[in-house]
Amino acid sequence: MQVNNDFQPVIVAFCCNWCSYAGADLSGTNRLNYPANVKIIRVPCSCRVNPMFILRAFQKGADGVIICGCHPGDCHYTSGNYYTRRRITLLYSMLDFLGIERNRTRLEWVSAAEGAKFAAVMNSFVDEVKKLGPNRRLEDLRCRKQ
Amino acid sequence: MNKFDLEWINLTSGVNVRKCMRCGKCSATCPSYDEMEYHPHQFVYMVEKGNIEPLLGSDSLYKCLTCFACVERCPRGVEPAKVVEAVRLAAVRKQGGNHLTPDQIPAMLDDDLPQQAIVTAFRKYTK
Amino acid sequence: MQRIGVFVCHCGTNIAATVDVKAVAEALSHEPGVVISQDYQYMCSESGQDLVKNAIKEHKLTGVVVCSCSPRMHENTFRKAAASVGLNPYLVEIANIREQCSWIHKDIASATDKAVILGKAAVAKVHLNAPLTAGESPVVKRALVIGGGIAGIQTALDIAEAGFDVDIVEKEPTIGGKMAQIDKTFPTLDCAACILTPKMVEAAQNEHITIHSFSEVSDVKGFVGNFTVTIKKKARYVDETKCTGCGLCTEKCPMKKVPNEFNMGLDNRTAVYIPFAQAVPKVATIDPNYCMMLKNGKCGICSKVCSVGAIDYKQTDRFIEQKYGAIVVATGFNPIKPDKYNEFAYSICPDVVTSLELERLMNAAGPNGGTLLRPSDKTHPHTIVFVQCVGSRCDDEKGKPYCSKICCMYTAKHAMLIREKYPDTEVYVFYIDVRTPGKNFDEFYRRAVEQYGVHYIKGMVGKVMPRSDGKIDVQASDLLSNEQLHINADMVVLATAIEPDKTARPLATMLTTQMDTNDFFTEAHPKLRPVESATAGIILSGACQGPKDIPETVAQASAAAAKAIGLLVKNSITCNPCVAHSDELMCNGCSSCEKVCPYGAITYQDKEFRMPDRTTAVRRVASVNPAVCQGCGACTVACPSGAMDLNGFSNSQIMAEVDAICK
Amino acid sequence: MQEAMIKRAKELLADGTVNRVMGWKKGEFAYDITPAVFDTAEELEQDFVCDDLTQANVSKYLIKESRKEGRILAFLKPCDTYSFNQLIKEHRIIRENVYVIGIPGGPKIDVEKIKAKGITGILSVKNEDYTLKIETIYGTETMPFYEAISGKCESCKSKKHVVYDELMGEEGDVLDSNRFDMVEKLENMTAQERYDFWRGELSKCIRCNACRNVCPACTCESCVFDNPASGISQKAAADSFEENMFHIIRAFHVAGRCTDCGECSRVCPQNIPLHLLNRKFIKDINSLYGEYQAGADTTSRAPLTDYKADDCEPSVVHERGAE
Repeated sequence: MQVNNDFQPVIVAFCCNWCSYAGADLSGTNRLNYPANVKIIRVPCSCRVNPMFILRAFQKGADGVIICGCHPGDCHYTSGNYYTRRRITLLYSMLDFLGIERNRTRLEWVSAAEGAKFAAVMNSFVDEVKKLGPNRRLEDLRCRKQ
Repeated sequence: MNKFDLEWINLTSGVNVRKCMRCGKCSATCPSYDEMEYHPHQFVYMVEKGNIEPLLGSDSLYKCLTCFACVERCPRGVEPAKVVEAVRLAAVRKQGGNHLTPDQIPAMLDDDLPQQAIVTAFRKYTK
Repeated sequence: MQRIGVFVCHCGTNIAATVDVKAVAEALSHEPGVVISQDYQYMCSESGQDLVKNAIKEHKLTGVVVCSCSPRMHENTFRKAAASVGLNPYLVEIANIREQCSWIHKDIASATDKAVILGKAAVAKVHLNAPLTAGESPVVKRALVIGGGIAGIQTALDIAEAGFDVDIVEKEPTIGGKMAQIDKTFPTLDCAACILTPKMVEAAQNEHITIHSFSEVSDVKGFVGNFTVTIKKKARYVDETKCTGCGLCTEKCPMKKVPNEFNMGLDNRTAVYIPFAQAVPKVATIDPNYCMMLKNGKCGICSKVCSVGAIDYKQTDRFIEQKYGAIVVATGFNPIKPDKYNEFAYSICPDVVTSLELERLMNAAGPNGGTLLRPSDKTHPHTIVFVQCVGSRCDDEKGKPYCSKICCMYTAKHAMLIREKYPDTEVYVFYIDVRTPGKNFDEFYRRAVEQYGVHYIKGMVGKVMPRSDGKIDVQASDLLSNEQLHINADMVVLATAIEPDKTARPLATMLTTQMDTNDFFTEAHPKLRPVESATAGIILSGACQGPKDIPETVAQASAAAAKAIGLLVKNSITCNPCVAHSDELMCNGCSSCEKVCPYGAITYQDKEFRMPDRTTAVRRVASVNPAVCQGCGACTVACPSGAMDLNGFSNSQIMAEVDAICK
Repeated sequence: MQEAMIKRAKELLADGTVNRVMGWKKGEFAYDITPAVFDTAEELEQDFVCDDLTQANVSKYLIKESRKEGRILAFLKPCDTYSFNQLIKEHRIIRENVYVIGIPGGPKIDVEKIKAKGITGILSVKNEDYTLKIETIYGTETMPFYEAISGKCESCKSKKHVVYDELMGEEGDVLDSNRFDMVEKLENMTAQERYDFWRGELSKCIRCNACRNVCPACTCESCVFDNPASGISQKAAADSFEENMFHIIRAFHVAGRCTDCGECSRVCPQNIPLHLLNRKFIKDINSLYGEYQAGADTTSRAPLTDYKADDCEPSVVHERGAE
């Protein structure tokens, strides 16, 4: 087996059940590739994503966290993603304020019909995080691998 | 037609000829249609099939007015005029074959010859 | 101690081709709590399910992880299987290793690694799953149908047939929709009005059906079984209960120069009008944009001539609120306006018309009384050119990327009818492909060519040039003979693409249903649930879901009715048990959660608590109504103390997944 | 002012309007002014203090006090009234059980700033015509008043009382403050500089929880950090991540609810400028979602429990200024 020294980031993607998770399924159905670094966690709505989960992911070794939800106005629960948008904007702004690389975090709207967009978003996000290298500014040294 | 030229045409035109759905609107809209041996939709089709040789030798290359009516009206965004232009360039650049090769150059060099002249000559001869 | 079973599905080669399923099963067998880890060809098959069931019984499993396709596909299958052998269905978790793993990755090593990690996350989550019991909520036995075209009418009739009350909301003054405007129908050539208007009358007379014409849905609240809908009844300035539809007002109205939208603006109507003779309800409507009385208070003739005193210039929009158990969307379609295509000269030449305009021109109730005449000079056209795919199958912003499906057939119909009625007229049809899948469809098209001598030409029209002598020069290509044609035409008919009605997008927002990028409603599953939306209780009927012809629309309308009836016959429906709950000991009663709850499911009460020092204290605490909560989780993040949590997606479960993925 | 307050408090105790008084008294050291509850006129006469060193915001204490028998008198500075109002909005304080007297605010003196001048063994501090006369065990020292103004008063946002039953002294106005200057300065740094700055500050955190315990917005019955089920509970910051996380989550939990009273930074034994985190949120909220002052009223929706359909996207974070 060939040894691959390329940095393989750990990417956690929170996807809302109704739009983005279905969009991710659709990109699978259409066989649209994106890197295996992305692991998806299903949540009922993007507004279920607590900032604690995002920090927890970084603590345990994630190099990037992305949240995907229905397009504003299309939330299955009417308004969930509007709250998400405010919460996550402020949280990301705060992480940026603390000097955490802003490209490690992202929020995207992906509808159930946008399988191609899902794959494109994941490809570009993985590229961004690869450019940044491993997360060092918001990691828990006790959780570092090796 | 070799594969290299085909790729070169696809690259320089920036056109994905596979998007064509064969509606023929490009030819329907072409003001030079009657002058042409090969019509815009044939350019697209033949490039897609790799059949470029007849195009390179055809007068049709120079009948295209580059009015872009076909580009404007193509429902699939194929941009046939750009394909014609790319084939035309492929033909033009082949002509003469009067390129200098690097190993021909040392013999021609002259100590008094300014560097700039050599470079200018390159430009002239490679046309 | 947890006893967890892991079941890895091959899905034939769908998973097994890129994921080493045996290695996944092996790796997961070492996870804490896992007592059995197996792989199988098709886990969702009868024998696959038996494998799971037997393992649950044999190993006394307390949790099940199935590594298979998306939970959106088979979560319910495996939950039911578990329940059938006595394991709480909410102790089953799915790891999605098909749609989100094997189908997107090509490299076996990395796909297998990922599948293992997804499996570990599911195992970590299932450790924390709690058995949940679904509650029940009552079903309001009334359905709402939005849109009163053939789709809406058929759905309403079928629901009413089953004995349930159903309301139709139609934004126009009459029901009937697009089909009412059509002259003949393909492939049988029977008259559209003759088959539609009896249905319209039937709907009006059915005791279970209430028609809200000239009305719109302005607000939707609630959830499946219990929607509360606000309907805006727009002011029509005529008392519907009094108007007899005698039409005297429309005869006497002095404002006669209003473009008649029913005839596609090809003739005029009066400011007070009844759209067409068979309108249902047959009630006049005053157009406030043209009525002189409403605009400047001068006139009032209609009021004077009305013998029943139905005219009411002071009428305003009214709002009514009604509860429904199911909502059927039947908002239909519209042809696009081809004015962006300058090459077809639609906006500068009156003799270039769209197909729907041609329907009106040929209709006996149309502007010319059924005689086909050119709109410009009212002469008989001798050469007519049809252009297919105008705005359909377009990659640019002017058109639509999809095939509009119905154009090939109605153009064949038009061509045939014209050749039948006016044999001296030459008809040319420029096509890219002729698409005729459907019963008797291709035969119909062949008849147009073979019996009626319609000239079908493979190629597209490039340019339409109106000339000063009134003729139209049509420049087109004939791809098969490889020549450019110039046809001297009298009329050009554009088969324009169809698009969803403009009201669909805001409606989708109100209904919290999904749409695709073309604004067609998205069905719950493209193959297996094509008439339901992903939102429970919202059902799709007709062309709002995608381009359809009349028989398909009617078929889907009846299917939608069946789905609605299936819902309405139930006295109660099982609620989603994955709802929020609040830990009263931690709740501050600060009302943050209440403010973000979209359903008003959270209320507060003052409760007495025993304090550690044996005193009692009264505190304000939140409680969630599980029948109303839909489980979005907005409250869980709004809650600063962490008192609010969500069943099935608890803080600890999601963190366990995060940990498993990042490990 | 102190005399007038004691006099008025005694009157209200005597006529039965209130049965207790929330005020301040001297702590372990004379300059340590600490919140206290007084039951009798005698106690007031003896211990009640309100001077230039009295900084503490007493509104948080009223959560418990307002749930006891009878009614309590509370003296609130302008900044304290915002906290008080916010707690009413969150149903934490029972308004009827508190009689609020608005008193003039600062500028108050921060004894730490005096100590920073090398003055120790402080016995008392007096303001004489904007010169501080400091009695110490080593003799008398003086320093200019303005050099000892407390951090939270230096960027005072308002001298207006947003809630009171009666007012002592004159009513002031909402001020144009410079409170976002430091936040802005940090924003203009590079990410690396900001990272270094915050590492330098937050690594000093000893997780004494003083910031949380004093904060009038942190009033949870049970804090997530004390709840073993929350998954993030810890008693000590064992790692740089935890130092960061505690303060990020705390700031997030009070975002839109923090009135910017500045108590967190005042009580921090390590002098970490924690208020900057809260102010960052306030500044973001103001610029992205419209001006909002928590505690200014009791009815408006807090920015994080509200939304507009055309709110900005989080990409504003990615598109702005220095990386």
